[in-house]
Amino acid sequence: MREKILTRYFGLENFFKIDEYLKQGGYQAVQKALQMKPDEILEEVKKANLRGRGGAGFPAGVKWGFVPKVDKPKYLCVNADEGEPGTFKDRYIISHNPHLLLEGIIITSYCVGIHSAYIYIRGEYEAVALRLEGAIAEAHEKGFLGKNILKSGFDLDVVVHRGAGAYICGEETALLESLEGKRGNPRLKPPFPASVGLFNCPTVINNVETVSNIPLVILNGADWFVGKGLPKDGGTRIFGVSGMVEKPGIYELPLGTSLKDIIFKHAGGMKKGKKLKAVIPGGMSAPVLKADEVDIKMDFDTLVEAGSMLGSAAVIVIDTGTSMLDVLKTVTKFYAHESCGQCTPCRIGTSWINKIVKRMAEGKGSKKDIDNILRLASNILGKTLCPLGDAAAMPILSIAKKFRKELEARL
Amino acid sequence: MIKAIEYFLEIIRGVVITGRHFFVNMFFHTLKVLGIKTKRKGAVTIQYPEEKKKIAARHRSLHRLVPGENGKPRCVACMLCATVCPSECIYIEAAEDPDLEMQKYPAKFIIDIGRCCFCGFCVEACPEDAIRMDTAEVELAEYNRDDLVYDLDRLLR
Amino acid sequence: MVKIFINEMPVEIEEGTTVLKAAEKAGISIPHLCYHDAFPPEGSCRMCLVEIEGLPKLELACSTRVREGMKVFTKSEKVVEARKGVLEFLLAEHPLDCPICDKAGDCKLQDYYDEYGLFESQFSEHKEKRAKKVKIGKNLIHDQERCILCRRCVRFLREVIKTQELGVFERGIHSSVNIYDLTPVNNNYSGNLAQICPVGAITDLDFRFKTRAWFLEKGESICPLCSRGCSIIIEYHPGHYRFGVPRKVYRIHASKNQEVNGFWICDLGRYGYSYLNENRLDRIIVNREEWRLEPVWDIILKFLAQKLKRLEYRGKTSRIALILNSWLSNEELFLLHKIFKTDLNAEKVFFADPPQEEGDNFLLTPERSPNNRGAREMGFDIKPVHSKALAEETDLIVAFGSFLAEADLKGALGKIETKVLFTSHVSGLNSLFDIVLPTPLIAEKGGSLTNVDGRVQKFSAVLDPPGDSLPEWRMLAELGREAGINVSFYREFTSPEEIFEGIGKEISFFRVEK
Amino acid sequence: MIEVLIVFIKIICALVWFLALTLYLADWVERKQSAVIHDRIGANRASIFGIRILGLFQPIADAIKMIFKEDFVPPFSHKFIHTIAPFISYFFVAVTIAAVPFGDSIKIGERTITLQVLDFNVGLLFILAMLSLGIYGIILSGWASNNRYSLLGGLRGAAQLISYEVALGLSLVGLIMIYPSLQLSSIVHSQGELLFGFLPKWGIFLQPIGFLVFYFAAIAETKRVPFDLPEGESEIIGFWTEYGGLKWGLFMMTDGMEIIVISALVTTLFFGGWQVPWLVADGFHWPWGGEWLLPHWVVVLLQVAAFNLKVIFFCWLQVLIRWTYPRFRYDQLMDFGWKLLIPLSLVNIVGTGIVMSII
Repeated sequence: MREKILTRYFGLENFFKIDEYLKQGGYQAVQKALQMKPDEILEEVKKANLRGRGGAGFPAGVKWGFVPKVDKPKYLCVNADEGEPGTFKDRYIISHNPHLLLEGIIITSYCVGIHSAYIYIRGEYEAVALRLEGAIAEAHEKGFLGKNILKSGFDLDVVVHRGAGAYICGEETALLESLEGKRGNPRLKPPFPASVGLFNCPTVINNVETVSNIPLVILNGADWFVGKGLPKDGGTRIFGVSGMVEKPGIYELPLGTSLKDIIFKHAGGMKKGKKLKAVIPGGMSAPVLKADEVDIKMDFDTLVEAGSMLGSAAVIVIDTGTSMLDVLKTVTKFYAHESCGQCTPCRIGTSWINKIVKRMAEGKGSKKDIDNILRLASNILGKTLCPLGDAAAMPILSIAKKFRKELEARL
Repeated sequence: MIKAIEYFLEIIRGVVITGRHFFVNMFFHTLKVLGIKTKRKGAVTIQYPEEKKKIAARHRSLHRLVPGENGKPRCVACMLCATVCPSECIYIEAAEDPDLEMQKYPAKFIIDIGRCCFCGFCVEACPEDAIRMDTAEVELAEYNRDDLVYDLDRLLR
Repeated sequence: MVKIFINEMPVEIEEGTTVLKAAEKAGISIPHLCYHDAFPPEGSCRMCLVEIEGLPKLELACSTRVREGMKVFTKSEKVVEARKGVLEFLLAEHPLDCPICDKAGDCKLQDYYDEYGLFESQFSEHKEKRAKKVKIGKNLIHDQERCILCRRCVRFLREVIKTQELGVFERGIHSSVNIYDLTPVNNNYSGNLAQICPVGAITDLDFRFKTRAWFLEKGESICPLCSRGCSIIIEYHPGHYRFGVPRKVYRIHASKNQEVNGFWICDLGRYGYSYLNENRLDRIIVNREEWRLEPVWDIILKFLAQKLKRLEYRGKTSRIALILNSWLSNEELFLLHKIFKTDLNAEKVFFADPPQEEGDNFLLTPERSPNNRGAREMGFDIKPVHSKALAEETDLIVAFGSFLAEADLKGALGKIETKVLFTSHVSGLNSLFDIVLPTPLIAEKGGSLTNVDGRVQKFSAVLDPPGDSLPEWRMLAELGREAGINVSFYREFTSPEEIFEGIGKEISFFRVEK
Repeated sequence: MIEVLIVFIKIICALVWFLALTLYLADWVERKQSAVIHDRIGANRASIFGIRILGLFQPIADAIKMIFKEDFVPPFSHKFIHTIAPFISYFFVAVTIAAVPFGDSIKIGERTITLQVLDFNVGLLFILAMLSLGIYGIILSGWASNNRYSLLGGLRGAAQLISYEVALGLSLVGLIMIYPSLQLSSIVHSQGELLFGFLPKWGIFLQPIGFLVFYFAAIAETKRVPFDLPEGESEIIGFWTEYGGLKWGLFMMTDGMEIIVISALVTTLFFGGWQVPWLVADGFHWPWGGEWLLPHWVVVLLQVAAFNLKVIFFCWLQVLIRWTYPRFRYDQLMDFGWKLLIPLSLVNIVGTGIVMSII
C-alpha cells in the first residue's frame, strides 16, 4: 500500500506555480479552515495525532495548545534549516510544492492567532529559497497572504529568512536567536519558545513537513489522516534514502513500514556487488543499526525501543566496503565543526573525540582510545544545553559500541 | 652488693675501653710521627680545608637558578618556592615577559642565605625545575649579614 | 514558601528561587562557573548539574526553580560523575599553568578540581593554540587559552554597563571572547571584568604578576573616593621586613552590597588606592623649635588643650579657625562640632574638599569625598576656605587633611600664632604649619560615613595605621577631656560605636531605630 | 740573704714548673688525649710561621686569646668581688705547691738545698687548708655575678666541696697514723723504707682504701667530670657564666692546677713522692743483693724525674677518667660522698688503728 498524499503531484511540471497548484485543487484547505473556528482546527489537528517531523516527534497540536493567550504578538517559525546530514525532504517539499507549505502556514497562523510567520531556510538552499519567495509573491497576488485573506479579516505576512549555514540554527531556540539577529546560540529551556520565543513573544516552531501536513488534515479530516498511518502517529512520512542503494531518493511511506522494505523494496536494494553493513535510520544524529537489525518497523516508538530514533527519517545506507572508522570520522568531524561552543561538554567533548578519531584514522590509536571515546561521549550525552550534544554523542556511542571489533582491527 | 660490684666493674670497663682507644690510636699516631706508613690512621677526622669530603649528589648545598636555553633563568616567577619556604627567605618580584608566548619572569630573585634552613622545599615545590641545590657549595660564611643576601646574578649559574 | 529536600534535608524556601540559591541558603554549595548572582542564568558551564528525583536527566541548579516537595541531590554518584566529566572537558582545553596564573588561589576552577577532580589526565592531544595576551581594555589582558567561555564578562557589559564591547567570536572549539573591531573596554567599570572572571582569563594589568593571591590579607571597608560609599575589599600584603618591603595595598575588589553598589565598583575606586601606599606621614612634626615640644601625642594634646583653655579663659574663642574636610567620619565631625562649635563657639569653620568632578549615572558621584552628606547632616555649613577671612583676627588654626591649596594658604597663615595640621600624607603643607600630626585613612580606622543617599555605613580598620598615626576621633575625644570644658561629656567616648550612640542621642538623622 | 735568694729561686722554679705543667697538661694534653680517645686528631692548627708541631702552640694561642678578650663585667654585678673571685681561686691553689717536695735535697758545694719551697712541719694541713679556701673563689664568683644560674652553680660547688673535704681529710688520717708526721718530706722519706725487705713502703700498699677514698674525693675537689656539678654545662652552666677573657682563663687555670696539685699529692702521699724503688742516696740497692752506685746528681735527677713522671701519670689518669664517665646526678654525688666515701674512710681509720695496735 503505497499511497502518496504529500508528494502526490511532485512529478507534475510547474507544480510549484500557483496556477498549476490551484488547478489541482490547491488552497481549498485554507478556504475550509478560514470558515472554521480556530479551536475546531486545533481539535482536529490534535485528533490527527500529527507528530513533529523535525526529529523529536512532539505532537503538533499539543505544541500549539501551549501558546498562552496573552496580549502580545505571536509568531510562527517554520524550520526549514535542514542541516542534518542525509536529510533532504524539506528541500523537495519546498521546491516541488511550496504552496502546500504556505497553505499550512496560513492555517496554523489562523489557528494560533499569528499575524507574522517566518520561514527560516537553510543558507545553502538558494534556489529553493528563491522558489519559495516566488510562491509567496504569487500567494500575495492571489490574496492568500497579506491583509484580509480571502476577506475573512485575517492578516498574515510570511517572511523567508535565510540562515548563514550553521547546523545549530536548526535547533529551535538557536533558530530564534538567529532570527532575532544574534549569534545562533541555543537558549536555556525553560522558558520554552511557546511562551517566550521570538522577540520574547509566544512562538510556534514547526518543521516544514509538519506544516505541510496541516492542509491535508483539514481537507480530509483527522480520521482519514490517522488512517494513513499508525493510531498514535498519524499520516505518512517522507523517508529520504541515501547511500549505497540502487535508487536513492525520497519515498513517502506510511509510518511503520519496515526498514528492510524501504531499502530492498522501495529503494531497489543495494547497489550491485555491495552488501549491507549498517543503516543510520534517522539522519546522522540517530544511533546506527547493524545489518541484522534492519527488520524493524520505522516509527518513533519502535525505533526508540531498538535504541535508535526516527529523527528526520533520513535513511543512510552503509555497505561493507565502507570503514566504520571513516563513518565515525565523518560524524565526529561534522559535530566538532558544528558545535556552537556555548556549553562545555559539547564544545570541548566533540572536538576532543574528533581529535582522537583523527589520530586513530592515522593509525596511531590504541584500545584505550575507544574506551576514552565511549567515556567522553557518555559524558556529553544528556549534559548539554541543547540536543546537539546528544545528537553528537548518540551516533558516536552506537558506532563505537556496535563496531568496536572493526575499529580495533583498524588500529 | 652484687650490684655494687657490677657497678664498679662497669666503671673499670669504661676506663679500659677509653684506655684501649687511647693506646691503639696513640700507637698508630706514633708510627706516623716516626714515618712508618700504615694503612690505618690513628683518627677518622678529615683535615678540612686541605682535605675535603666529597659531597654526595643528594646533598643540599647552596641554591642556584638553572638557566634556560637562552641563558636567562628558567624560573617563571610563580613564587611557589617563596610560598613553601618555612623560613621566608625567598623574595621574588615578577615582571611581564615581552615574549607573547611567555607570561612572566623574575625581575628580582633574592634568597637570604642567612635565614635559609636548607630544607630543600623550594626545590621540591618548583614546577619548572628552575631552582636546585646542587652547587656543592657549603662554605657560605661572610663577614657581613648583607653579603648573605644573594640576588639573581649571584644565583644564576 | 515551599518545602524542598536538598540531600534529604528539608529546606523552607520562597517560591521562585532557584535550586542553587536554595542550596546556598541551606549551606550547601553547588559548584558553578557561568552563574553570577547579578545575571540571569546562562547554563553554559554545566557545573551546577544536580539530580532531581523523578527527572530522567540531571538538571541545572542555576535555572531550575523550586517546586513543593522537590527532592534534590547535590552530591549523588551521578552528579559527581557528571561534574567530573565537565571538569575533565574544561581542563582538557585549559592550560595547566596555575603556578604562573594570577588567579591561582582564588580560582573557582582550581577549587572545583580540588573538590571533584583529582583524576589523571586522559588528554593526549594538543590543546588549541590561542592568543595569550590580548589587550582588551586599558587595564585588562585577556588570555584566550585560559578562558572557559562562561561569558560573564560579555554579559556584564551587555546587561549591566550596556556598552557591549566584548563578544564571542568563532564557534565550537575555536570560540573565543574578544573585542569588536579594536574598540577596547574603556568604560569606567572595566576592572569588574577581572573580578568576575572565575578563572585567570581576564587579568588586571594593575595587579598582574605583582604578587600571589595567597600572600594577601583582606578586609572589608568603604571606598572613600566618591560620596557613593561602595563596599570594597582591600587586599594587602603586611610587608616583608627582612627584604625592606613595606606594607602595601595590592588591589581593591568590590564587595557585595545590594543597597549601594550591588556587586560592582568603578575603576576610580578600584585603581585609585595608591593614596594608601605612598607618601604617608608617619611621625609627628613640630616645626617651632622654641616651643621645645617632644613629638609625643600626650604632650602635644596637652599643649593644644592648654591653648584652647587659654583662649576660652580670655574669651577669644572666636579667634579660632577650623578647616575640615569630608573625609572625616561622622564621629569625628560630631566631636569637632561639639568641641569647636558648641563648647568654644568658633565661627570660622571652612571645608577643604577635593574639587568636584563629573560623575556617571551609575555609581560614581561628582563629589569626590565620602562624607559630604554626613557633614551637612551634622550641622556644618560647607563653605570653601576663604583665605582673607582666615587670616584676619585668628590666633589658632586647626586644619585637617591634605586637600588644602598650598598657594592660597601661604599668605594667610603668616600672621597666625599657632597652626596645627592633621594630615595623613607628606606634602608641601607640612612646612607651613607649626605642628603636623599624622592621621590614619578611612581603611585604617573605625567609624561611620554617610553616603550621598543618606545611608550611614559603619566601617572598621583593615590596615594598621603607619607610624605614630592616631585616629582623629580618639584624639578629639582626648582633646575634649583635656580642654576641660565639658569633661564628663567626652569621658564616655572610647570607641567609635560609643560616639555614634552619642550622635544618635543628639541628632535624629543618625538615630538607629531599635 | 742567700737563704732568701734560694727560696726566691725555688718559688720561681716551682711556679714555672706549675705554669708549664698547667698549660701543657691541662690544655694541650687534655685536648690531645681526648682527641686520641675519640679517634680524632685534636687541636693542631695553631702555628708560628706555618710550623705546627702537633699543635703545641695551642696553649699559647689560647692564652693570647684569653688575654686579649674583652674583660666584661656584667652590669648589676658586684664589680669588686666579681673581679677578685678568680684571683682568690687561683691564689689558694697556687700556694699549695709550696709544701710539695719535688725531690730530696741537693748538695751544691757546702750547701744542702731541699727540693721543696718550704718544708712545713704541718705541710699536709696547709695543703688541705688551702684547698678548702679555694671554695671562696667559687662562691664569691657565683654570688657576685648576680645571675641565678651562677649563684646556683656556686652554691652547688660549695656544697660539693664541703662534702668531699670531709672524706678527703678522713682518708688521710690512716696515713698520718702510719707515718706519724704531717710533714710531707718526712712522709716521703718514710716511704723510702722497704716492707718485707723488698716492697717499697708506699702509701698505696699500706692504705689501699685510703688511697681510693682520697683519689675519688680529690677528683671531686677538682670539680671535673664526673663531678662537675658546679659547672653542669647542660643544666645550669655554672658559677663562671658571667666570666670571660682572662678572668675566665684564671678559673680554667685553677682547674688545671688543681689536677696537678691533686696528682702531686697522690704521688707524694701514696706513691712514694720522688722515691724510686730501691734507690737510696748513693745508688740502687737491689733487694736480691747487689748494688749499682750512682753519683749524687744522677740520683737527684732520677728522683725529680720519678716525681714528675708519677705526677704526669696521674694527670693522664684523671684526664682519662674525665673523658670516660658521664656526670653524676646531684643526689648521686651527695650519696657517694656522704654515704660511701666518709663511712669507708672511717672504717679505714678504725681498721688501721686495729691493725696498728695488733702489730
